[in-house]
Amino acid sequence: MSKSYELFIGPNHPGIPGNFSLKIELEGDTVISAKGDPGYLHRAFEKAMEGRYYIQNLALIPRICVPEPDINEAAYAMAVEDLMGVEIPERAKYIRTIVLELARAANYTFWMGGFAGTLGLYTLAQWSFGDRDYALDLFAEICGARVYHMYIWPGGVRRDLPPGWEDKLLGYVKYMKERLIDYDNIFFKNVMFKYRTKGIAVVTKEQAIEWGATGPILKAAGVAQDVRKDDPYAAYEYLDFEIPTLTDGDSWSRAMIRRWELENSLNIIEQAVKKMPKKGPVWEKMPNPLKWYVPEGETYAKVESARGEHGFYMVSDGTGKPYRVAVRGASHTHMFTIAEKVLIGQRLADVSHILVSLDVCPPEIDR
Amino acid sequence: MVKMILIAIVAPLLAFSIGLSFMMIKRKVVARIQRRYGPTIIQPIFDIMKLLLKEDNISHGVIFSLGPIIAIAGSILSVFFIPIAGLNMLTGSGDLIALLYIMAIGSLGMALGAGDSANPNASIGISRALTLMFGYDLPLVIIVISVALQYHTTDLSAIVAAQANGHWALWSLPLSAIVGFVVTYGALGEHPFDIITAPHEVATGPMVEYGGKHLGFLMINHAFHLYVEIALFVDLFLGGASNIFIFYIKMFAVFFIMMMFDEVLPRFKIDDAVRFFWKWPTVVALISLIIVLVK
Amino acid sequence: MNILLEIMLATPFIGGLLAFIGGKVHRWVRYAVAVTFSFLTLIEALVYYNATIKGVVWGSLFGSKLVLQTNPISWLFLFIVTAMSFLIVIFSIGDMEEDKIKLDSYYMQLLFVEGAMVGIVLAGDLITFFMFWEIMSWTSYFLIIYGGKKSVAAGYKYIIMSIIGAYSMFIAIAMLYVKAHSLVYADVAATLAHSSATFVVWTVVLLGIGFFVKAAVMPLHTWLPDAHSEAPSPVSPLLSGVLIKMGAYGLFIVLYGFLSVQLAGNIMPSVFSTPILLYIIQWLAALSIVLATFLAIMQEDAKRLLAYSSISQIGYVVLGIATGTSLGVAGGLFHALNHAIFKGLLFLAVGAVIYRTGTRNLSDLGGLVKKMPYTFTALLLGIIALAGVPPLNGFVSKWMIYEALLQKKEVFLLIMAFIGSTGAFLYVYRLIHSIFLGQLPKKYENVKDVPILMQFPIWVLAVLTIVFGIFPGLAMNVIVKGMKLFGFKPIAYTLFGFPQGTAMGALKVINISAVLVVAFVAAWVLFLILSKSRKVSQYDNYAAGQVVTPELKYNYSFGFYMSFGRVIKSILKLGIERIYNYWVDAAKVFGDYYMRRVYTGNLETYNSYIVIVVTIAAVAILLGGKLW
Amino acid sequence: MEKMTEEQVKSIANMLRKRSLWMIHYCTGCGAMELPPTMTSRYDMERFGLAPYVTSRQADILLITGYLNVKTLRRVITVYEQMLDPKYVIGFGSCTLNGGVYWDSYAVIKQLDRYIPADLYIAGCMPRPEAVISAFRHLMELIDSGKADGYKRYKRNLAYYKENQRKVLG
Amino acid sequence: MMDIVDKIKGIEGVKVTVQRENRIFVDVSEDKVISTLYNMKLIGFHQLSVQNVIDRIKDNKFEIFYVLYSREYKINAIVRTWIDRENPVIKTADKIYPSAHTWEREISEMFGIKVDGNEDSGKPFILENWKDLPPMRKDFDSVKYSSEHFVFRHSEGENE
Repeated sequence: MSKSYELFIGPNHPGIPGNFSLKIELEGDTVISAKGDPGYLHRAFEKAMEGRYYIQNLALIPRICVPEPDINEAAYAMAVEDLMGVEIPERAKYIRTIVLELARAANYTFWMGGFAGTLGLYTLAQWSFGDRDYALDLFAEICGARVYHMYIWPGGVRRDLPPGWEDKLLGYVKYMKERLIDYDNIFFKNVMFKYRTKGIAVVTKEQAIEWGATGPILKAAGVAQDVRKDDPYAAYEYLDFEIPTLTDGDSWSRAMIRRWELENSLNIIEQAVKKMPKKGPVWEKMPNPLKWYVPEGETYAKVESARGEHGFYMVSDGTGKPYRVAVRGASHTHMFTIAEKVLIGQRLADVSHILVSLDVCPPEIDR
Repeated sequence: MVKMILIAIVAPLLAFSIGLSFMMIKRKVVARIQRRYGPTIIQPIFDIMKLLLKEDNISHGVIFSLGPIIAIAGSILSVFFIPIAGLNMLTGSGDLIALLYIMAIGSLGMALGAGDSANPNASIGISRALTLMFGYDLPLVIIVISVALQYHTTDLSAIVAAQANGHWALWSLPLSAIVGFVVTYGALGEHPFDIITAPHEVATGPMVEYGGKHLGFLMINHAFHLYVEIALFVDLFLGGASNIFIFYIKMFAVFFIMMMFDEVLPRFKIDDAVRFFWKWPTVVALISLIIVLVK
Repeated sequence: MNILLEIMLATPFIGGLLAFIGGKVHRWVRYAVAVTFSFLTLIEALVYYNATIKGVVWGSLFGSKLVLQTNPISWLFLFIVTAMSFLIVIFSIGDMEEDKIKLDSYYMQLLFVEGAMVGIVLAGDLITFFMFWEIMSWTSYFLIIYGGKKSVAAGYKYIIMSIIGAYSMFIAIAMLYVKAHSLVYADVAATLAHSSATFVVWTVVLLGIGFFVKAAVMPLHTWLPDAHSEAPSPVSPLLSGVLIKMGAYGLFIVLYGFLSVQLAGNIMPSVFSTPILLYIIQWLAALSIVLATFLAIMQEDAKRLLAYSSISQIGYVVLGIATGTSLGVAGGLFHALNHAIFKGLLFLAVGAVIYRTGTRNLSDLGGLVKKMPYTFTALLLGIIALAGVPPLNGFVSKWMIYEALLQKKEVFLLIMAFIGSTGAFLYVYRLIHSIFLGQLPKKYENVKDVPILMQFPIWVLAVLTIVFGIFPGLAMNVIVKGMKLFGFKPIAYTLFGFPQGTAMGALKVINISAVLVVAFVAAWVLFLILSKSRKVSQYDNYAAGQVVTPELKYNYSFGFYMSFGRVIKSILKLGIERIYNYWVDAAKVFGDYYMRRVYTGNLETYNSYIVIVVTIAAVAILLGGKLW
Repeated sequence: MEKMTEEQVKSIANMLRKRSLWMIHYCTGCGAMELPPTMTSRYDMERFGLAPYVTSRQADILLITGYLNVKTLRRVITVYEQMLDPKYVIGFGSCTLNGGVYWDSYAVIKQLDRYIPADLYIAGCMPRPEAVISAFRHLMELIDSGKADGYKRYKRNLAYYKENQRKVLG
Repeated sequence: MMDIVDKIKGIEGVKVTVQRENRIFVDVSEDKVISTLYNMKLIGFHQLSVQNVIDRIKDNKFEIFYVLYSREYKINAIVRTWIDRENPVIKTADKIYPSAHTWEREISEMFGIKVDGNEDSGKPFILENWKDLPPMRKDFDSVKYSSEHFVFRHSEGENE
């Protein structure tokens, strides 16, 4: 007697965030096992990077993670700087902070829409995707591209901010803060939202630590771990911000953490713009690209992405090409160690919003 | 006789065009709520025509193809039992109680067709649809009984006639009217009750394997369905109408209010939806029923 | 003509004995005899269409005459009994295979049950009634235990409950005998009319318990789900379609043959202008409807699902009969006929599926529509009728019951009746979906439709669902005429429905079906004009981009309404069954020794028991009369 | 005369088709990132009658949003073959044209139109929403003039495509 | 910082190098790696950030590294070990760090390293129908593979 049946969530399914497949086995409407099936976005980044010069890899790395590419650039730049022993200029640090936070804010805005979409509220999805576009406009102004910026380089940033950009940025921050009130009214204060997400897919503090969760999952479980605080990079050590935490560890807490992180990012941008030195170099000069040899060594550089700790393990053998680059994406752990366990016992109706609340980003897993 | 045949042809067309106009307006209004420009107003016509004109169609079996046909036949049948603007086409052949079951023919056909598509997504969708129907049927039945007792008849045209000159059931049975409004949401599968087709959960549920002309038929059926549900509400609580324009205006008013709530609510889980229907709408409807009984 | 009544009563018994003897010669002799005699009984029954015959005395016992009679109401049930039995005998030939089960006395039992039920319906006094009632109980018990090991346990439950019911009836009959010294219906009625309210209530309640056990009205239903599901495929429709109707028939006789609404109204208070006794019966029926519906929704076994559905549907019959108004009682009686038709159809169709696949587990089946299209179509008609969707027969009778309740303003009962009907959508769809729709399991790829011998009865019943759906007047002819004899005001009806004034609204099923057909044809023509569709296999299916293979478990069937189950969890936990099971277990321990000896599984010995039991019953009546 | 009317019917059908193009909801690559903005309030492609739809049976356009690795290609072909005629394929981004930055990757195919027929390519990495919309407009023109016949080509040259697919998928 | 280094030095058979503030390399031999990881977790390194492999083809070795993190001390410790390139086998660490399970699946697929105790090792994970050398090994030539298996677009109108 076959009690269970199997369903594929993805790759061609709206309930999956990206090109990824989740095979779930259900009994009635309850999930009894979930197996992730990655590899639909596998492009062999790590292999490709071994075959390219450091300068060429700049074009490759943002494509590792699509919704928030700047973290890759930052981690890559930091790893190279670490190996070469380069200290970047003060202004570049602030610009990096601003860019990273802007990307984070854009990512959370995007996430919000996706999350509301899985719960059936398409209005917020429409609003927030539209609002995210204004952040992309700002990126387009500093580097010419909306999605893949290639702006943060080893040694600083590619070029100085265009004149008047800070004002536009502050305008965006102000606009987003106003919009956040609308978002709250339609979604975060919505009774139905609480009804659907409270107590769903709980990751307790102990579980989160044991399973190696980072980012919003850990914060929602009550642990204030954040690379920006613990191991400050860019200009975070000069800035004043708090790490929000909640204790429930359920889907609702994770959503609220992200909503507060969005507000946090906007505040950090405001501060950074205020504190940033108005003049100064933004790029420590690097060698000629073809003679750009990085000293032999191994290092691990990490940044805080919207999903958690994002790191590059870089090995150099003293030539112009990296010997080995290993990428650590937060989703890797979140999907296979956490989501597969958390989904068991949940309802089919909740599967897609749990996946989005854990913020699984497939390109980061597949690379 | 000629008049009968004429009515028999005109009534479904009229119902279809009213339903279609609601579909058109809805897409535009929803777009505006979502801060978008929205499609051209006649976009649903393009969609339906395109689907009907697909060169290739697939079928999983006879029942799969019959599903949408039975759905449309059932919907057309129920159109005849709803008096519109003084036309009482077949209201003498079946009353309100019969209508409740006639309206189920289409759902049953749809359910059979979707079941034959051999896809668990479709099966889950149907399971949800039937469960939801069970959910909203309880308050629906109670308000139907209250209206029938209020006017001492189950004949819809008599109910409409009794509400002439502004003596709407909305005024005499306000609580039932509110419940009826909520139930209409459930019956139409609007947010927050769009559990049946929820794309993120079951990939459009029953429609998962339907494409081409089958899907076109389902869209046509949706137009009829919109019409039937809202027209029933108007006939029960807003006193029907003496001519088609007033009838349309009343229907539009109901639909417009529905759209306003539609786009700001996430959807229920199916068992929560049933619990919801069996809690407040049922209690309120019962209070209204007891008031009628005592009166 | 009068002698025919006795011949008709004897026909099935004779047929049964002949079938038993003939079976020793050759099995085809057995089949021929069984078919011939059941057909003869049917023909004899048809002779009495709308006839009224009073008081054919065929013997006497303890100074009370033993009387046979018939009237249109009896005829209605006679028709149900004989027609269904005939069809079931035919189905049995196809279904019951010699090599699987010993069939020595199967047909004898079958025809004995038929004979017993004919006797019940034709009985004109309570002794005859009770005698045949007991024969029915015991012979049907033997039929149930044909279904294998599990069915023996189900049989225990059934027979224990039946004995309880029989004792209760027996006490009531004894009381009446002491009071009236004659148990002919007319005398009983006359006695009750001059008795005290307490006596009347006690009599009715005690008789009612016996009928309620048979009719499986909650809370006396617990034997039914086991017995109906474990019985062999052809026996289930007999039990569900016909046997439980005997309870309804008995109830009708007691309530309107012995009592009447006026009389009951005189001796007891009324609620919603209904005598309180009837009102309580209505509530029990309504509870049966709702709870059994909930339970049916949660079943994973096709026959159990149908068994619970039977409890729910018999609830409508009892609810209708207990309304006390012409429309309601007519609706209840009509529903008895309709239920026999569609439930018989459903059980036979499911039996056909079991015959081909060997399982009745819903989650093991699926996709059989491509393999068994005829059975599918018949079952589809059956579920539409059961769900009460126009234009099939279940709709009309339910409609009458609703309207009757609405007229009496019994709104809470009406709501419960409605809920049961909507819930029926859930379980009937579950039934058809899990068996015929969805993915076809690989092991059933070579399944064929059942042989003609099994399809014939199914299709006769399928046609009847349409006939009585579109022409309810056919049944109304009998029912209204019969109800006049019991003092009901005749209701106005036409061949196609009910005109304005009978109920709170009008009904004309022919118009509904005609428009439906026209609309269907119109939609179909449009469908055919458009470009043709290409048939694809069930594995060429949307699976989020992945490929569906036969190994993939891609069929949603188990726990079809699991989410709904969460909503009604608290209701299901009420656990009437648990209390019963406790008592049944206790009884089992107590009677185990005895049972082992008696129910050896050897049918030859069983046959003698029937006679013994009848004798014991007779002696008991004698003793009871003296002791009283 | 009869042929004439048939052609007229076809042109009317094409006119209707181009006004209602449903795009399958399948994010095959990173180009899917620019689709949400295109779909939603800022660029709102529903203006042109384009809407995302869920399953392969319902949709008309298959958008290959960027690089296709071999594992995805298998699914894409399944999805493409499940879609109903007429169906259109748009190659989105340079990766579908020639592999883009993944020219040396062992996992990514280099030319989309060897495996399924593409009606249109959008160059760039990644193309901006404006480019996407303009591509859709262009596709509409192609449909109107009857030039978007990828699905016919696929049927005509099925052996060619199947051979190529077999070589890669093994 | 230094007290934690001392603590780690207390584990049997480790060689500790401090690279810079908050980065420590802990080198152990192949057979000690699981016990070292266990002790590291006891010390407070609760999180495995990444586990992966470097193909040191010149030394004919695979270098396996585990990046650990301790929130308490805010230190990243990198445990490294070396195994032979021929018939490479490692022991699983997923009993100590559950997230190692997935990393090991990836390692076993991309480098062809067998992981003892991990039931998913050797099963296809990211790749499908892969018949060549494990692709992340240095001796696997990606350019050659892709030019053999895929057709590049050279000029216009080459289709059909």
